Amino acid sequence: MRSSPHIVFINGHLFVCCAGFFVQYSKTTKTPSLSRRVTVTVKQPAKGLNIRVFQQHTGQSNFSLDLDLQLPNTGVTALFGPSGSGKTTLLRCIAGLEKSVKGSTNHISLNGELWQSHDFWLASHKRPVGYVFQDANLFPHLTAQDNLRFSIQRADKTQPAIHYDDVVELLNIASILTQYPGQLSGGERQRVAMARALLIQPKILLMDEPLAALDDALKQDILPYLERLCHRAKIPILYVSHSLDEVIRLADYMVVLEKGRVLEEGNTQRLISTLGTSFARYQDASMVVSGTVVEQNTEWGLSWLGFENQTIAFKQGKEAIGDSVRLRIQSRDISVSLSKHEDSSILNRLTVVIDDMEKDNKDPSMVMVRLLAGNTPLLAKITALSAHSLKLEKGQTLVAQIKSVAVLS
Amino acid sequence: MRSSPHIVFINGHLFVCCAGFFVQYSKTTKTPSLSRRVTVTVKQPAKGLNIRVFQQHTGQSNFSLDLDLQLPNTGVTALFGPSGSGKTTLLRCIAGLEKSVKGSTNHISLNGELWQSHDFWLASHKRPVGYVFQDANLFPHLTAQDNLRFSIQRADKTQPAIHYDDVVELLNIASILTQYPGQLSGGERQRVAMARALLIQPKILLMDEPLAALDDALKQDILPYLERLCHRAKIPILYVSHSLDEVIRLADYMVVLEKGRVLEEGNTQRLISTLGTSFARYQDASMVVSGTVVEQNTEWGLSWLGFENQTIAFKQGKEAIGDSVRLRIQSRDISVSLSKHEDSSILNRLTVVIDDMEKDNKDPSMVMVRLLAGNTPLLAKITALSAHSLKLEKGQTLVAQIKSVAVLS
Amino acid sequence: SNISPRTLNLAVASNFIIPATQLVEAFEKETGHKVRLSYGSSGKLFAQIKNRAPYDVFLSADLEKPEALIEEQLASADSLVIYARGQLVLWSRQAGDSESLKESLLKANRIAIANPKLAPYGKAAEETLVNLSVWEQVKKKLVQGESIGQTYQFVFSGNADTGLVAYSQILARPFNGKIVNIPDTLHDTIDQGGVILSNSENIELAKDFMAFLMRSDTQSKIQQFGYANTPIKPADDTY
Amino acid sequence: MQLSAADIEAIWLTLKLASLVTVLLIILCTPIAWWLARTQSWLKGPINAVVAMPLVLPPTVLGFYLLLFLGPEGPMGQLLAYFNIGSLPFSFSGLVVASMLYSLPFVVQPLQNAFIAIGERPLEAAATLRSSPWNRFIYVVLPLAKTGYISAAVLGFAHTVGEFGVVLMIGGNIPKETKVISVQIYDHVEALEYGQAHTLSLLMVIFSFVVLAFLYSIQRRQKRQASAGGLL
Amino acid sequence: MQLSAADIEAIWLTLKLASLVTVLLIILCTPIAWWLARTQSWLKGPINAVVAMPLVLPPTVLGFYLLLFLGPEGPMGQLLAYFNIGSLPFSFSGLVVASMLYSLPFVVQPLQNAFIAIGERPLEAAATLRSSPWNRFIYVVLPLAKTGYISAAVLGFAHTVGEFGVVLMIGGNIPKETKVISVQIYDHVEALEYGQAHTLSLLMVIFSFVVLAFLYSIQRRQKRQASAGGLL
Ligand SMILES: Nc1ncnc2c1ncn2[C@@H]1O[C@H](COP(=O)(O)OP(=O)(O)OP(=O)(O)O)[C@@H](O)[C@H]1O
Ligand SMILES: Nc1ncnc2c1ncn2[C@@H]1O[C@H](COP(=O)(O)OP(=O)(O)OP(=O)(O)O)[C@@H](O)[C@H]1O
Ligand code: MOO
Ligand SMILES: [Mg+2]
Ligand SMILES: [Mg+2]
Repeated sequence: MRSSPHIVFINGHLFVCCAGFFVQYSKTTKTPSLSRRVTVTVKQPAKGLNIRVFQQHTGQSNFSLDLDLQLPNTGVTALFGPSGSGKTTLLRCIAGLEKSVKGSTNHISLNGELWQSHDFWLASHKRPVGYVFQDANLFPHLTAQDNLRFSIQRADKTQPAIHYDDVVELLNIASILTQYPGQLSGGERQRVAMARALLIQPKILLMDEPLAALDDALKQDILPYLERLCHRAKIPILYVSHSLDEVIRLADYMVVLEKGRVLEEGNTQRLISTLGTSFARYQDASMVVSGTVVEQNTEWGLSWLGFENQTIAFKQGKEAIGDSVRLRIQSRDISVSLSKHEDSSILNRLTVVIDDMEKDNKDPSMVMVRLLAGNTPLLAKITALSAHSLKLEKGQTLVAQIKSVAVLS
Repeated sequence: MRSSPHIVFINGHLFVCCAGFFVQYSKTTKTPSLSRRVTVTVKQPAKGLNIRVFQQHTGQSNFSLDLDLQLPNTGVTALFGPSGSGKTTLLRCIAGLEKSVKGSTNHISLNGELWQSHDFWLASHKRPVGYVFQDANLFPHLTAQDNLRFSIQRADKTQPAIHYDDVVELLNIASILTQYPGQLSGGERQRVAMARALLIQPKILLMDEPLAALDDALKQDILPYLERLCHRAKIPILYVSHSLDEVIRLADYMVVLEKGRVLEEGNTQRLISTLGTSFARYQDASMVVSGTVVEQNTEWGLSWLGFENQTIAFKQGKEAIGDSVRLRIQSRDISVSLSKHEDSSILNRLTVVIDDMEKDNKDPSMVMVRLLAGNTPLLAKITALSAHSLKLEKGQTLVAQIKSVAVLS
Repeated sequence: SNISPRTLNLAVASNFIIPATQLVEAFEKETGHKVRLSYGSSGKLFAQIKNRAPYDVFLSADLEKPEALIEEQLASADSLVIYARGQLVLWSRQAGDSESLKESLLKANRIAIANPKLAPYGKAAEETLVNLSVWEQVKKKLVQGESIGQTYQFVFSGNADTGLVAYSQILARPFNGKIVNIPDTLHDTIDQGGVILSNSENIELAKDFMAFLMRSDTQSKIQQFGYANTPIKPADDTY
Repeated sequence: MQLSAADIEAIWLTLKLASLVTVLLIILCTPIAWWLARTQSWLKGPINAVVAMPLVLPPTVLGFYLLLFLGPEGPMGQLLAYFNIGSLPFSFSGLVVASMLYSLPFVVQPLQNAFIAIGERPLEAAATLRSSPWNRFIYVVLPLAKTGYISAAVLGFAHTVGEFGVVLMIGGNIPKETKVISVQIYDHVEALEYGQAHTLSLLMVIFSFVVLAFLYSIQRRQKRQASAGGLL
Repeated sequence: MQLSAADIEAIWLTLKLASLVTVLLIILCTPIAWWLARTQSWLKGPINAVVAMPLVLPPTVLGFYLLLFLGPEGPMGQLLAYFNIGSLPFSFSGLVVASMLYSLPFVVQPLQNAFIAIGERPLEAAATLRSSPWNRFIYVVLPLAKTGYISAAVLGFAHTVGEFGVVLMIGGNIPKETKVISVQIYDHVEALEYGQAHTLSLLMVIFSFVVLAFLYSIQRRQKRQASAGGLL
């Protein structure tokens, strides 16, 4: 893969957040990238979250977690993988809730601060994590309010970046604060748990499917807040999710686990855009286009993103002209045509070149077409029949019609 | 609303399932329908699940559940609503897990069999329900296997429609059967809980967000099975879900709760297609097109559905020519153009007439356009700018371009 | 006396509780000193004394235990006195007037005695039954109290219709039924011995108390509580 | 170490008494503890206190009152006589009744706490799986309350073995009938037969240790499962 | 109902003893019970059995051995003498030690079961909220084990109040020092002063009833919350 501008840009974006080099080591994809590649040894913990664990549960289970990860120290890192793949176990290791297996050369450090090595163990309560448990795990003897108070009283007062009122309002829990956990609904419990984890003012947030019990509307409210919060507070988030949509939306970096091993790992965009990765099984591959806002029209509620001499219209938000914006475009939303059709309701018609085409193994009726708009890659999922009848081939110039677009940040 | 053919068709479909009249009473939408409308009184329990409950929790909470529902006795009925709206409480009432509030005229019956009235109470264990709890709620002292065995030993042997091996295979739990619940991951627990509820051979299945903890791929496997299972066993399912997608996919009938009251209720299609309903807040409105398979092409992996003299291509499945099929088409997947473009990758181009247009209150950049392909309504979500520049207006004939299509059954 | 008041610690066998409290009151009035009374079964008190319980004087229910203490040099030999001699009676709750002792015993449904192993009254009761040649007949009807106090309770509560109890007990409370005196000839005397303990820090006061105890006016008071005449000193040949 | 025939009789009697009392108490206390664990009634506090009452009186005194209560002139004694049931004092049955009364709180308490700890959730799951209240109790409550039952059995058994004041009073120290080992040891001590007392005590301690260590090893195995399979 | 000065002294002494013993036992048994609840060590079974040992010996006999052990010729007595610590038998301190030993199992058991019932989950939540092990114990374990603590306190208190054999043996029935109310009642009964015995017994029963009913009403309030706020 070339060191194409969009990657530069994404990394550039990451550089800004990190205020330092983003150390990245991808075992599986082996893609060189602009970021300084460091082969990390145990003795030399790098910036970000360094994890090397080997973990086995006692008892029947023949599951073992065995991985070596260097995760960015900013933004959201998604942990993705099927049920039982070890996501929760990994979070527990990081939080110091799983005991080390004897003789293992486990190593965990955050920003050079050692938490765990073969001869060192920082107790759970000394690790500055905020942990949202998969099952909320509120204190049953305390009301929701007192659960939060428990956290506030023990919070790191030196960096109070997260404010009580904000959190309560955002998570919409003001009316249930007097209730005991047993009197709360599943989603209410999860929201209180999230508030509790935030109010400890953590240096890293570990979230185990915090939104799974919430409805879409609430998710839509909470997700952007979480993003902003962590961005502002400069705390990285490790986010377990089953929803690829959520992952794409939230995560800059992602790790795919399967049976306790890392299946893929890397920048979310790059991972998802790589044809033939494990994501073939998930419907909605998508790509990110980065650029600056070049035009706005308040009457129609639209903004236009300019990138590589083309523009894409998207729903106007808070961005202003000149702002950098990232847009997510799902492969299912892109259709191609040989000519531009002015009489269609599809506003976005980009001139693109076919970079690659691949059949979907699982679904022979579809092909994934990799398009380049300048240097920006896009993925289009179209029927094999269309690809055939339009006689698509590599290098061909086409019009990509983009129906809808999601703004990422 | 006219008693348009598609409604007839859908109701027809329901008639087939019910082997009787589908009694339906919609408080909020007040849409007359072809189905016989019955104003149900307490003394006269109808076919299907009849519920009238008033329920208050003891203690601080000022939440109360107050509703009167007549639900179909076949197919999937979705309970939809924001966190804390009373979905779990309703399921618990049906299962007999919540005590009646004194003096209330509660009434619950299934297919004429009385479960609860002001002077009668059928104990929980005598109600033939299968209950999947929101938090799995496995017996902690039993292995996964023994949890299932607990259920099998108490199952209704007169209608053993659900087979152990099928369930275990489908839910992919064979490898974890020897483990205790405390040794299972969140998703594994939920799957065992589902198996347990199925193996009791229930007459109605109550499922409280059973798939929330599962990844997409697993959901894709489990959902169709559930559908088929319940269809075959002729047991109705009451299904709590936060995901509109899941609801649309699964549910024939849906009930939207808010703050313990029924906000909307009715046939899923009709509810969702009604412009301006509470679904404005949810992104993905969609419609169903029913018809028969008229053509198949195995080379391209496509089938064509014929309805009202038009065809729609969709991914080939197990259906054969002549089969009745329902397709779901999301509003975001439909674009409109003034003419047919043969050089586009979009295969489906239907001739339609604009029936109605409505601005989206929440998103002024978009309009929802209601199209009629013959008598079949479709929803297209397009930018207001496009609607303006194409000078769309009611009654106009257009081409609806449909990018992708999901097969429902 | 002008000496500052001191406290004398008395260890007293349970059966002597009633007289002890009254005697002590008199002694305190007379001397201006204080007396602290500790009760217990003789066996318990013995075990405690062996482990240096802070008692000055031990008033046992028998003679063996004081003698054993002397042997182990835990008590002074020359202080040994028999301060009281117990009297055994038959208490029958529903006996007719004319019945003899033997008849009453044979007619009884249940006979309460003190445990012969533990209490001297029990031992005396056993000897009586043997000497009356009814032992074999009544053996099955016996219930044993740990102390003479418990024996009394068995009869008092009506659970035993007959019992061999202390005469002092009969005098202490109003009672139902009939009392028959058991002649001394049917059993060994129930001699209750007292000693001054070696590790006493109040030897002088203890001696004063022993003298007081054996004074004839005190002794006659003791008799009023239901005890028999006692010799001033045990016979020298007891050891 | 020579045991007299009387000693052996006493041992045998003690085992019989303690086992019987433990079994009966477990059966009797289960509904009491269950009621106490679940009820919302205001009677709960008072009844809980009543259950603990036998504890606060010295055993011999309790025995005395029991004698009065069960005796031919006592209310219970007259009731029993009315129904022609043999009198309880000075009989093995009397010992059983008295021991049960005295050990009651030690059995009720652990059971009650165990029942409380189970909570409603597993019972609800069982109810939706066609498990009747009785069936739920057998297959869900009992296994989940295993730790509590073991505690209850241990405390009840041990306490009955060592119990003595009440037994002495109500039993009347009749060989083969009511002379249990605790009374036997007591007699040895009181009679200054310290050697025999030591022997018997040692035997009793060793025996009890073995019994209890066995009971606890069951509990330990159970605990491992419970912690692993802890309520979600 | 007239109470003698001696009765009042005994009552006072009993309250002092029972309260002190209960408090000390709760403190002492907390780490023991915690260890027993959490350890995986093979020592667990045996130590659990050892804790219950004081139960199986008749109280007087236990007192007798304590007397031997703590007495001037006993190992502990000699040790104490070596360090110039006053001897324990026949003193209030001795009573405290003996009562603690005898009531130990009644305090350890409920605590241990309560700790087991808490499980790991709330502790894990607290650990991720910067709560140190000690802090967790205070703010999470203690409140969650409240029911267990109340049971422990009730059993410990009541048992110490009624406890008698050990006290009589080790205490020596010395007024104001070791003559507690149970001994006093016993003395009244032995002295055939049944009227006084009845009065004192009644008083004791009423008083204990009030104390226990109060303790349980706390437990009841607590229970309501717990059941409502039960672990998810
Ligand atoms: N305490 C335990 N003892 C034994 N095996 C365990 C234990 N906890 C988890 N496991 C096993 O380890 C594996 C990984 O579990 P983990 O909870 O990390 O999965 P997960 O990725 O979080 O899954 P999910 O998405 O379903 O929550 C599972 O197969 C599970 O059965
Ligand atoms: N035991 C209880 N006591 C008091 N209030 C309760 C109790 N259980 C639930 N509630 C309240 O009742 C309301 C409805 O709860 P319910 O669990 O039915 O919601 P839900 O729709 O299932 O929500 P979710 O999607 O978050 O699971 C909530 O506001 C909750 O706080
Ligand atoms: O006071 Mo005694 O030694 O029981 O007769
Ligand atoms: Mg998990
Ligand atoms: Mg719910």
